[in-house]
Amino acid sequence: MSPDTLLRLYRRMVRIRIFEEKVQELHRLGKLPGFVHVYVGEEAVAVGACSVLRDTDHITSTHRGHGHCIAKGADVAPMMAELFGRADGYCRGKGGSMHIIDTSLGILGANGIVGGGIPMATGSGIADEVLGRDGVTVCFFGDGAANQGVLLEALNLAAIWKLPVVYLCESNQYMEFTPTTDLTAGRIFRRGEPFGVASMEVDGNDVLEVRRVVGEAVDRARRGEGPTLIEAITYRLSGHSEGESAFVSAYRTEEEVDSWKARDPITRFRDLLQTGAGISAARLDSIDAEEQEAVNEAVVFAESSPFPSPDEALDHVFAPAGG
Amino acid sequence: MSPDTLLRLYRRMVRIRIFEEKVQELHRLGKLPGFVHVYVGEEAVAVGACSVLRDTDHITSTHRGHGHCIAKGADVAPMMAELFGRADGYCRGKGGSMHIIDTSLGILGANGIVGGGIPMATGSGIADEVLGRDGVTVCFFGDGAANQGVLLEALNLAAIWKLPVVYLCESNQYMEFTPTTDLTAGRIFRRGEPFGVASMEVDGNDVLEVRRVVGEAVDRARRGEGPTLIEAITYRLSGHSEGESAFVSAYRTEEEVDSWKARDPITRFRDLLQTGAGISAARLDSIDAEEQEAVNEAVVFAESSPFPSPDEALDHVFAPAGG
Amino acid sequence: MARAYFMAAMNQALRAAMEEDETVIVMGEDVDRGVFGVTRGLIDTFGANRIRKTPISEAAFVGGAVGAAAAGLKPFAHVMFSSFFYVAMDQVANQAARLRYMSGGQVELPIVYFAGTGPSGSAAAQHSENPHSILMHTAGLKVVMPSTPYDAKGLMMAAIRDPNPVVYLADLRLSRRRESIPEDPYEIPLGVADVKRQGEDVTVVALASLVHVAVDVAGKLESDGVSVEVVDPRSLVPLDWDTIVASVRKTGRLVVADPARRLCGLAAEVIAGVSERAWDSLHSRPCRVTWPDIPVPFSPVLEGRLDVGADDLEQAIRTTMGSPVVAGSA
Amino acid sequence: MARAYFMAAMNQALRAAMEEDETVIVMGEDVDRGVFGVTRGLIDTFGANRIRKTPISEAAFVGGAVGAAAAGLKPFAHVMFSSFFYVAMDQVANQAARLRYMSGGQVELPIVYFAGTGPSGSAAAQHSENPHSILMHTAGLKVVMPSTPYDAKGLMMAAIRDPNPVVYLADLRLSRRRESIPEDPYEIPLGVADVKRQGEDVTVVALASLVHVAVDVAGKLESDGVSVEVVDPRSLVPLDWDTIVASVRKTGRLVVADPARRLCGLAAEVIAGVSERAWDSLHSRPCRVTWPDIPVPFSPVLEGRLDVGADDLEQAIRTTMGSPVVAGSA
Ligand SMILES: Cc1ncc(C[n+]2csc(CCOP(=O)(O)OP(=O)(O)O)c2C)c(N)n1
Ligand SMILES: Cc1ncc(C[n+]2csc(CCOP(=O)(O)OP(=O)(O)O)c2C)c(N)n1
Ligand SMILES: [Mg+2]
Ligand SMILES: [Mg+2]
Repeated sequence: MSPDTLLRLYRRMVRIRIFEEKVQELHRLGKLPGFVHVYVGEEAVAVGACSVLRDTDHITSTHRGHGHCIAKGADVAPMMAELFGRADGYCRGKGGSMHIIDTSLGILGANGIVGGGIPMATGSGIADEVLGRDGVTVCFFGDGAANQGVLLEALNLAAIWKLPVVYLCESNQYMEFTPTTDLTAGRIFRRGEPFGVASMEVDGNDVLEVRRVVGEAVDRARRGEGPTLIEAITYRLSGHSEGESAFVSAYRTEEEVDSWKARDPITRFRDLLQTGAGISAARLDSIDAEEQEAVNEAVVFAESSPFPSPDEALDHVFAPAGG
Repeated sequence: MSPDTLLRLYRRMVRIRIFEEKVQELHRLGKLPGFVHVYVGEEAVAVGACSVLRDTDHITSTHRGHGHCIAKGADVAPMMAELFGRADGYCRGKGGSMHIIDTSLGILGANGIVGGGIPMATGSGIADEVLGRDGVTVCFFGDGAANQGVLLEALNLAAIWKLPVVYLCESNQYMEFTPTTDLTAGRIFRRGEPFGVASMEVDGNDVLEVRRVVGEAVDRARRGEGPTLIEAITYRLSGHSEGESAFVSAYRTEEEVDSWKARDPITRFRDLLQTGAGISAARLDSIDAEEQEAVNEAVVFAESSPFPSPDEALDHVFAPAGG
Repeated sequence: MARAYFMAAMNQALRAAMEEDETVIVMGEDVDRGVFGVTRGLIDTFGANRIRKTPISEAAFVGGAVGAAAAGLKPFAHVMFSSFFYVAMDQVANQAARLRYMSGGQVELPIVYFAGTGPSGSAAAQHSENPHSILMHTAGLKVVMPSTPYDAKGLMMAAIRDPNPVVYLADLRLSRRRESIPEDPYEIPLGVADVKRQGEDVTVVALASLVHVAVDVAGKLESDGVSVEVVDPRSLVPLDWDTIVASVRKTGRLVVADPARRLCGLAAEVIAGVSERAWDSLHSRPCRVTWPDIPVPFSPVLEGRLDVGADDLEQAIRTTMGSPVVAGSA
Repeated sequence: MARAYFMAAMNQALRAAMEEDETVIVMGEDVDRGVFGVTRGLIDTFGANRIRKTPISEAAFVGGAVGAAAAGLKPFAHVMFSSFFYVAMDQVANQAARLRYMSGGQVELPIVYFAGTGPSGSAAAQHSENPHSILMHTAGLKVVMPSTPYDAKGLMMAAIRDPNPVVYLADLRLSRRRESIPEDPYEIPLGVADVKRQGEDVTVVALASLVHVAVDVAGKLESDGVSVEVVDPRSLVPLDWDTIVASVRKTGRLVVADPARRLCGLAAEVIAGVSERAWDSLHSRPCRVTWPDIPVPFSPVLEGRLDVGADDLEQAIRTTMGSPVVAGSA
């Protein structure tokens, strides 16, 4: 893999991390309205997966969607403005953290309904299939979402129609405040097997592994060989949502969190770049700094963006006919 | 197995067949309002399964529910009256063919929504589990219903809570006018495997095999060892719904139907009773005649039952509080 | 012009739309045959790539339509009976009806959700819903419910061409209606009501199969010297208040006939909306004739009790006409 | 008497109900902790057999409640946000709301479907629904939506004891409300409205958090010589028409304040229902103040535009009072 590619992966992961840490800070300062779920610790999944996609490929995302959007190429400035509810946000302030959408980049939307994006991704695959395009859709969903029935329906439909969709489960070990394994029978990736859907797990904290495994799935999909179900094993290093400690007591041990911190996907990859690819710390530091700068600028952009005018609430319910 | 048991199985299967053939005749005569789906050819599934259940055990049924109800002990007279929409029907004319219910026999209802009974059966299992009863619930559903997402949710819930529920898929090869395999990926019974749910298939035209396999599942459930998914392979010898030929052209070959007629579960069992258990044709004929008589009487009962008074439509929306 | 049944009229429009636009596809259960006839025969012309038989997985194909539309198709999703909307309600109400708005207008979702609707003769509680009021309340969905083959064809064309999710409800009580309609495709814009009968004394806003009941009752009352105007809204979102209000301004009296439950239904909306817009012209108490607030029962006798009949409507019109009770007279 | 927050009041009732009746169980996501606090702490007393944390499988546990109720339990199903009703709508509308009726009265379904509801501050389109009008239209569901901790506790007790499916909606805008309430369990019957403020000139029927807005506006208008009566229906099915109509008969004027979309909403129902029952006492045009017919937007500014505010309500009251336009005066 070329150093450029490696650095692109690194940069995207760092961008997500810095964006999310800024979001956490802003949330603590009371600057962000609504619910905010950050992606800290899971960066390798989105970045590895989206690194094999084209701009014309599609993704569907979740309530924890910032990482997916950034990985697919979204600009942090209108993202941040959206989180602030401003007019220059991706959705002009109508969507917020849980609903960031950029159709021009194939981002069909974060989604506040757990499992809500699964049929949508399947439909995007139908469009590619019907129109004879070689596009691929990656459907991100959580390990908690794997207990929503739409998964069965999607796997079956994608299997019989050989849809070019990669169902990518982010097994971050939790659904809200409950360990996923407490309420989830068996291994999630095996749920594809009865449908004859290629099914596998991958270390979700290893960006290159994710890239490789998703890459193979995407290639299969592009060749018309149908869907894949991939379970990426990772960990949500932060809470379920920002500010949760105000109303839930601790639900996991420090040791558990620490053990996963030791496997931080960014630290790991940074080490690899230095030791394995001979990239200097200074080079990586400068990327970090650039991304920090970009996120800082995004905040300035967001805070200087006006709120939408109240009556804009009435727009965009319907597209004008004949438009 | 005692001859009594064998004859009880035979009698129930015959009762269903005769009931259904009468229903078909009445439908042709224009005497039955609404949709009617008959169970001809699938009798061994319901009878084999319900033969291992107690009155206090529960079943949930489908739009094709007459067979399940009769197998669980429902009386053909109020069933027939219900099909006629009369006041002496099981549901006082409110439910009809698709909604026959007899809670005193644990029949939680036929169901017009494909897959609608799956969560309900799971809930009935929850009640047994919470209350510490050793009851079991058998959830009948079609091969078409196996593509409804509620199946995944139920399998997962039943697995993690070890619910005493047997999910019994009737693979009668069709969903309406479409062969199930055209739109169903893989084998249905395998869909239980990822959840660690005991999963198996059974010859659904062999009442003793169904009884054995469901019996084992029911015993496991009663012992607190959790759910089972069973796929019973059978065939819908009649159309999807009565009168369908008025609006759909033929969708299966005569050869196909004939090949399954050759495996008619009642003929097969009758042969077995004669050759294997030494029961005389005369004995079996007299059962046939008794059941024919009972069904004829059911029709007389139904036709002489009054229609409910129109204002009864307003009753039974809510149970009186403090009742 | 050629005579066409209600469902065949929609079939004609769907066929024409598929001919004019390659991105129109059909998804649903048994759509090759088509339980109601709306999709019948299309597979022979357009093939299995565009006429897609789905498994019984409503959430997947109703929600799939959203993703497909966002990615370039114009899906016609055949939901079969309108009761089945509930099975896929998340995908209708939380996704299809929301995505454009939540995106700040980035995306168009040209989807038609088609279903047969209403009691069709002892189909009972799970196959007889009329959920139009619920769908109207959802926001983000257009809702169409025609009363004639002519309107059905023109509205179907408009629904398919519309860049938004349109729920198209075909009243199953109209299946046997037949009339001469133009063979060429034509469009009736969404949001334009039709005065199905002119009158002077009382406005009856009637929906779908009740339009014909209203026209019949109007004919009968004519001989008693009561002149009834029948307004058929045809589309419910957008609702053509102008036409409704103009009629009430002319007649001064309002009866709403809605084949659906009462609480929070279309009939309540029309009464409230007319009160807001034309209070000063209401010469007597507006009335609604609807189902009682019960599930749809099976037995023909019970279903008949639920149905809005000609008698109910006549009674309501006579009440409205007969005793000109003026608001505030007590 | 002790001071209790809104959600804590419900928690008290749920605890008492679980103590008095062993068949009451709780199901839902994270109900050991309880996102809103209604189920918090119960697991310590009642254990994991009765406080059942479910996977994220709404259809399974909402529908599971139907089977569980039919088989002898009284499930309290914690649906979390009311937007999630759509995910399990088949199980609510086609099953829970129908089974007793379809069975001809054989079965009782003592279920409480609980959800936090309405905008709670930029939760956006998929976490801010107020679906009460949709649930009212469904038939077969009782619907409760209280405005105070006192009512919340008493109605919760009644909801759990009721032998029917009751949808219990807790307006999230009320989370921080606190008042002294009796510590012992008590019951407020479903279907009994409460006059939250007596007045002579105009009746405001207001729901949930808007009750307090209405009481505040009433206080303000008092000094202008306008005497406002505030009626809180508390339960929507059954709806206490007697109290509402008696109030309008007294005041002759009606404003309905509903925190929900307009088309086919509760406000339309109250206007239509009062028109039917008390037309002769309406001295001016009834008004409704509601959300516009849009999804709930994210940005505080936009959510504020959607909300019914004190100004909107005051304006509506003044309109109703100010220009006594008589029906039929045009
Ligand atoms: C249909 C639905 N049910 C419940 C919720 C509440 N909820 C939001 S996030 C969440 C947990 C999701 O877990 P998972 O899918 O593993 O995603 P993660 O948060 O771990 O990324 C829940 C229950 C929801 N938003 N939608
Ligand atoms: C949710 C839902 N979707 C569609 C239908 C229409 N429908 C009724 S029966 C049926 C086929 C069911 O097939 P299967 O589950 O195999 O049962 P079978 O009829 O073969 O016994 C369909 C599609 C329905 N009743 N409910
Ligand atoms: Mg998770
Ligand atoms: Mg079948």
